[in-house]
Amino acid sequence: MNLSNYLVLAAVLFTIGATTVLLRRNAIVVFMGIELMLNATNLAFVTFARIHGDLTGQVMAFFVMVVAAAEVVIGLAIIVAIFRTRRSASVDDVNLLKS
Amino acid sequence: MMTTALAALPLEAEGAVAAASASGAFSVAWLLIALPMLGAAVLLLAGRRSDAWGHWLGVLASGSAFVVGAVLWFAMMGLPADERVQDLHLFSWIPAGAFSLDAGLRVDPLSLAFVLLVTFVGTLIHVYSVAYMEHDTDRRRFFAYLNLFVAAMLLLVLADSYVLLFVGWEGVGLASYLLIGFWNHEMPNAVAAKKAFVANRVGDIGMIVAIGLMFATFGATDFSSVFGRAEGAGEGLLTATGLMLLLAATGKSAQFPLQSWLGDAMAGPTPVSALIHAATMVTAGVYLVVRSAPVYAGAPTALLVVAIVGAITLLFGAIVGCAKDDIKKTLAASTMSQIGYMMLAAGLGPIGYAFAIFHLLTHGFFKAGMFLGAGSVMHGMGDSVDMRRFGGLSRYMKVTWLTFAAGWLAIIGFPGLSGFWSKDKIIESAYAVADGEGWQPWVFGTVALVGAGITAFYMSRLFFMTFHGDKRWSDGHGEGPADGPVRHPHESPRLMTVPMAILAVGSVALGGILAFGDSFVTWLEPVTGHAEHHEPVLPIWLIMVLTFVLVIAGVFLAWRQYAAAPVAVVPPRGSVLTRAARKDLYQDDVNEALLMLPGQYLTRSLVYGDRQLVDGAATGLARVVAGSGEIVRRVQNGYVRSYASTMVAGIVALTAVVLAFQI
Amino acid sequence: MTTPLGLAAVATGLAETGRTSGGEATLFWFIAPVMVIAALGLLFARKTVHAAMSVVLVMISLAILYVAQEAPFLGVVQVIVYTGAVMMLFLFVLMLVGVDSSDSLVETIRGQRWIGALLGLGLGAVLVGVVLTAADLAPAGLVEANADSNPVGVARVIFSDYVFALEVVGTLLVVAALGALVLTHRQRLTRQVGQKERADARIAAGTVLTPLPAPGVYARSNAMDVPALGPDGRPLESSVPRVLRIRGQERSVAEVHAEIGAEGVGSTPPERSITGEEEVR
Amino acid sequence: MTPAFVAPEIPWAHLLPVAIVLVAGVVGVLVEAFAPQRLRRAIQLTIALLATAGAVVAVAALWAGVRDTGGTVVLGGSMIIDGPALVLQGVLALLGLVSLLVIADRTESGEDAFAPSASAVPGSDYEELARRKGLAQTEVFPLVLFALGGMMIFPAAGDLLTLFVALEVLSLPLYLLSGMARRRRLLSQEASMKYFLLGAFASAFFLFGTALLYGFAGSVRLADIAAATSTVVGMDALLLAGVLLLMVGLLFKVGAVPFHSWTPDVYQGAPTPITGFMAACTKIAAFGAILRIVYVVVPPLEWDVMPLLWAIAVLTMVVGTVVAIVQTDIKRMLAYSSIAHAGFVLVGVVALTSSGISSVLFYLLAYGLSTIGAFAIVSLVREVNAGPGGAVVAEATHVSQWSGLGQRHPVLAASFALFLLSFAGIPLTAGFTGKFAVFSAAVEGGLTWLAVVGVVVSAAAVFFYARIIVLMFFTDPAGTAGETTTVVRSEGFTTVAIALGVIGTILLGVLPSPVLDLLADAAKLIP
Repeated sequence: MNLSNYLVLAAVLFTIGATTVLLRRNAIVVFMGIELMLNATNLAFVTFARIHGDLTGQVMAFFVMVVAAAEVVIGLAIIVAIFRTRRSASVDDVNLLKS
Repeated sequence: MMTTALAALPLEAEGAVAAASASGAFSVAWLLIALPMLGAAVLLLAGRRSDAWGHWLGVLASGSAFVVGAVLWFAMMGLPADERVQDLHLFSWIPAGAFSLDAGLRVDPLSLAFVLLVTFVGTLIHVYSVAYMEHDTDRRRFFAYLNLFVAAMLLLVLADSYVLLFVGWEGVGLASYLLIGFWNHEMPNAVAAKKAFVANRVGDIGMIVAIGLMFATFGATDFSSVFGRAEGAGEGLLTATGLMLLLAATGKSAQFPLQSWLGDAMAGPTPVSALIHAATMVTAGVYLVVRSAPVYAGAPTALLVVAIVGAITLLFGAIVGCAKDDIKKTLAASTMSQIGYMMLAAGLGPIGYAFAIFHLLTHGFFKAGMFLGAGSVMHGMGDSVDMRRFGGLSRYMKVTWLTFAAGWLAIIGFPGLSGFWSKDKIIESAYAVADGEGWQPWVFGTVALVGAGITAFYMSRLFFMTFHGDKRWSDGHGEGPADGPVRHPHESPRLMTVPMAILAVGSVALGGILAFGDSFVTWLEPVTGHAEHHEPVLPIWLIMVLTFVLVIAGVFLAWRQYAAAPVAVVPPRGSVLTRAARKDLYQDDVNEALLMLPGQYLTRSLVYGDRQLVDGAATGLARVVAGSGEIVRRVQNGYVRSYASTMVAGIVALTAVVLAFQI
Repeated sequence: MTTPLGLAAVATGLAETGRTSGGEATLFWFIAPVMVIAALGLLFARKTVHAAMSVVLVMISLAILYVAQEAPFLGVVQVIVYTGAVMMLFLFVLMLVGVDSSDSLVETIRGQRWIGALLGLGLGAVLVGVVLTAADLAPAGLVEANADSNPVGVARVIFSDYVFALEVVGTLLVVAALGALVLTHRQRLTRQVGQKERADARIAAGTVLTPLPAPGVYARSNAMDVPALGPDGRPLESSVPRVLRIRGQERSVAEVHAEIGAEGVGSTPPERSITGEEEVR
Repeated sequence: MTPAFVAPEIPWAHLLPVAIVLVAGVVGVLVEAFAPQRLRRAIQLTIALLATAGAVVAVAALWAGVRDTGGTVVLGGSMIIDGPALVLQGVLALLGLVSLLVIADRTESGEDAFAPSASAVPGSDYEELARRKGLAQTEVFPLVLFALGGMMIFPAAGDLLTLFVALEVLSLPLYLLSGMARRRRLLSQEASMKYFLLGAFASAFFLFGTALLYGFAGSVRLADIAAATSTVVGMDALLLAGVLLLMVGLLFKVGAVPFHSWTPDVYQGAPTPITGFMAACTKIAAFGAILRIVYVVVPPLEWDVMPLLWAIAVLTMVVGTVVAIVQTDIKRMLAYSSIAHAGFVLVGVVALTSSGISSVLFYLLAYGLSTIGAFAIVSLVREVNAGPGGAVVAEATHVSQWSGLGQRHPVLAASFALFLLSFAGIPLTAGFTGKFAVFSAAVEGGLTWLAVVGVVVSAAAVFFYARIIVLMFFTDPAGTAGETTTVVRSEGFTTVAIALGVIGTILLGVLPSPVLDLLADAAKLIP
């Protein structure tokens, strides 16, 4: 099996994550889409690490996980704060700022 | 037909002089700008403490600048003609990579002529203002602005690069708004200042684009480099640059189609009108065109447009001037018209440049004199500006009457006086343009000729309505019509009449002196180049006779109607033309339709989605505007998902393009 | 230490470093479709919880793939950090927001669904096209790099080449903690009210301290909607449940009497006859 | 067995500017935990100002060495302390200091720009109580310091991992700070959420780009990637797509079209002092990273990538300017103007000459000073409730509310006019010098047409800046019964910041040559 299969899987997962951001309205789901994108990227990193015989890719993935954890904390805190104000987690409802 | 201007190119080469590094007296040229600037700074910073002596400091600053200018003039007289262009390097302003921008001054016959005009007339107006503004609590601030204006104007004419010129250009604009709006607690003044601001911004865009074009074409904006490289540049680029410079000039000099602000700007104090809106700032456009002669040398089409704009404005201003009853607005219209003359002369190319500047100088004197005279009349007549309520003032204000008469005779081109020498030369040159071939000499010449006649009419009208005929005011002792406002006309104090007298002397004599032996034209040759004399299409004597006849006719008509016959105190309804002229030939309405309305629609429709526009869009432009507003709204709709979509669309497009080129 | 080592052994069993074994291919072709379908759940699941659960599935599968790809350390971290912490956090917030919340299917932005789908397809095509160019790369494998076991290898890289990034990540975690605190922590601004204060306040307010009386119970009428009678024989309005009173479903003693009629006289008749006209307390 | 692990040497001297700021942030967190409430603000402010000032000093101390040697690569390539990096760190620390002054300032009623308690539900009793008790969210200071620290790492990062971590360190605090406005909290929270979701989205793309580049070169060090561009063959797609996705993440941060749509919403909703800080400093940091990538990694790809950057530069200038013309909210207008400025800076970036680097550095400094000043002024102009003695409430951001400001507060309005003129690029202001520098760099780099487009666009932009000036000076106030717009009095920090902005804008316009000379020395990136 060619290792590029992993890469294609990563690209597909990344795309699905990105499409989630474009299509879903629940902020939590959108955020999960972004997490999926990060996970897909990690898969690409790990695969490239194996291809190059170099552990940097795995280190990158590790850092991404740590950063993602921090990001999740902040992101969910923001979403909860908005939910407490508006009782809604839909991204469409935050629509006061526009031209 | 276009060949004349091109044929003048070699003349440029042999006539214009390359710049030399300034030395000796010329190395202090920076004082010209520094002195009034210092005056302004001291007056603004010292605040109320300087109320007692501030105005005299202002006079001193302006006067000492004149002294410096005079010294430079003597120094330059002592130089041979081919060393009279002196560049003074001040400091390295923006040393950015291969292109550097230096701040420097260029002292040459052209700039020096302006320096003398600005500082001399400026100083007289300062003196006049000491008395005129005596009762204003903010007189000190007024003088600070006047000094600021003088400094900026001197920077404008002395700059050795277009960028520095632009600094002065903006500076005079700033000072002008400050002065027009000086009494800005009165609403019309603020509105006038706003109008001037907007018209000038439109002009500024022309200036910025012109500078950008020069920078892109020549890689520099200083006069030496631009003019040196202009010969090798393509005609298209030079034409574009020339037209953009013209746009700038029309804004600053109140030329068609950006003329509307000048009349309203008369709301400012009268000395301001004299200094800025007659003698100096409004002529900056003419200076710009003449200064850019080498650019126009390669752009005959742009030059032709300059002449056309000048011709239109000439007639426009003259016609408007015939119908105004406000003494200052009449003078403003006349200014517009006279600058039209200068613009026309500048548009004639090398044969006209010198005469444009010549007329500019004489005009600076007689128009400033008349504005100060108008101020004196207002001073005596309780600040009224309605000429229909003047009349018979010659008995009460002898000095004003005499000095005004000098200005009047000068502007209508009475033989022997200043205006005669300069205006007749322009008419002659207009008949001689384009080697006397084609339609140009006939059209431009005739416009200039007819303009002279109309000028004679409306200036005489003003003169007679103000100083002669019946009194249309009441002195409170039974003289004059009972229904008229009560006035106590009196002569103005010395501080006001002396400057007027000096300007009157200049109005009478300056033209003759400068015209003597073509001395002024020769003086300017290092800048404008030597122009071969061209034969006008009509014999010169015929032109002179025709001009004289038209002028006499104009004066006679005005005399019959406004001095010999009673003048109605309520303006008669008048003909269509009169009514149109009273309304400035509907220029405000046109401007509103052309400039303001689309702007308002743009704002309204884009922001609030103006229903009217979307539903009943009449013009294609409006539809385009509405459409782009719709796009803006749709993209910036506040939805995170839409924003993300824009991003992804960008990403996909970018990557796809790159990959497509890769395969 | 044993677990990563054990996993490393699994990894080497699956992958002959660089080249893939048949076992790995089988694993991949089994797990990849599952992952894609689960990921699509994120796009199509109505209920947020279902979406979250499908993401958990994707993440656990990823952990397995990491182990298969000679990255056992990451596999473990993936399970601990992502599935264990991140997704649990998501689920907590879901509970907070309302677990059964589901998206309405009506699209609010005109055309967004088509635009989104189109852009998604475009993005997918571009990205897949790009990564496919890497198909020619000869995999080097990680045997050498993992010689001291994978965690040790990763640790060497982290603590030598990327130590600065690690330090900076430390501040990132501080930011995260601080941020969560800022957005959620509420300082107590009023004095805490204890049991004693509550009791005092109740007495001071002068309301009934004991339990309220039960509604009326009669031989012929045993109902919640009839008020009890007080010791003085008057009906006690407060004995009827508040809900019934608000709904207007209570009955008065007089109505009961009327219903009972003459036979309604019990074996122990009241000392005073109750007419139902008594003033209600 | 591989040899025993040798701990790397950490060259603290070279990391000092960054370290000071980040450590001060951590100390700030400890202060939050242990200092009594009434002392917190004073302590936090002192720490923050000392830290930023200290960072400026540290940069100055490092400067001589870097100028002579051309810079050093430290930590095995994680950080590159070269001329541009050091200059940008210095500029960031300086502008951070100025921003902190605006952020710290309180009105005479003791209210700063931030919610008394960010966790309170808007409009709740608790919020009202917190307001009356005079609570202050002093966590703002450490958060700003963390963001600033991330920004200072950004232009110096030598590998994509450090760059990514720095990106997050600078972003996360800003997401939080955007949502903490005292007034109009719904808008503020909305801004926070939009910024967060789109920012995380963009950083995911950034990360995927990193993955592709890693796949291409087998390393995330910029130097290795640059080296691989000439040796590795047959995988150009990975490289190109990687660079593009990387750039997307960075262009998002600078607000370049089509990655700009968050800018107006977030700038409008965020607390104004934070908007100023974001608009100035984030842009500077991101452009630092863009410079490094464009000048170090991209050159071999010039003909593949540069045309796209040209297109983005043109689009950004045009869209920013055109849309700014129709804005009615002053913060939105400034936001679109900042988008247009990103376009102008890009013109300098794509010049690919050393004067391109120095011109970009200069432009960023000039733009940053004016921007912080402009937003500082916006934060002072407030609405007043109707009725006698009406309370001062939120900022008066609708442009019509600014009419007549020049007549009542001439100095403030003149300062704002100066900043606008600087944005418009009128001579004798810093903005003019900056525009001159980037356009001349573009001409030098053979992109005359781009410079011409830039000039034409900036000429059109003059119009909407002039509109505000006209409004302030020549239009009567809109309100009829009493003033509805006022300028609030404050403790004076904002005034200092505005004054610094004014002085800087004029100095950089009149006498820019010392700074330009210094930047010309600095304009050398270590590959």
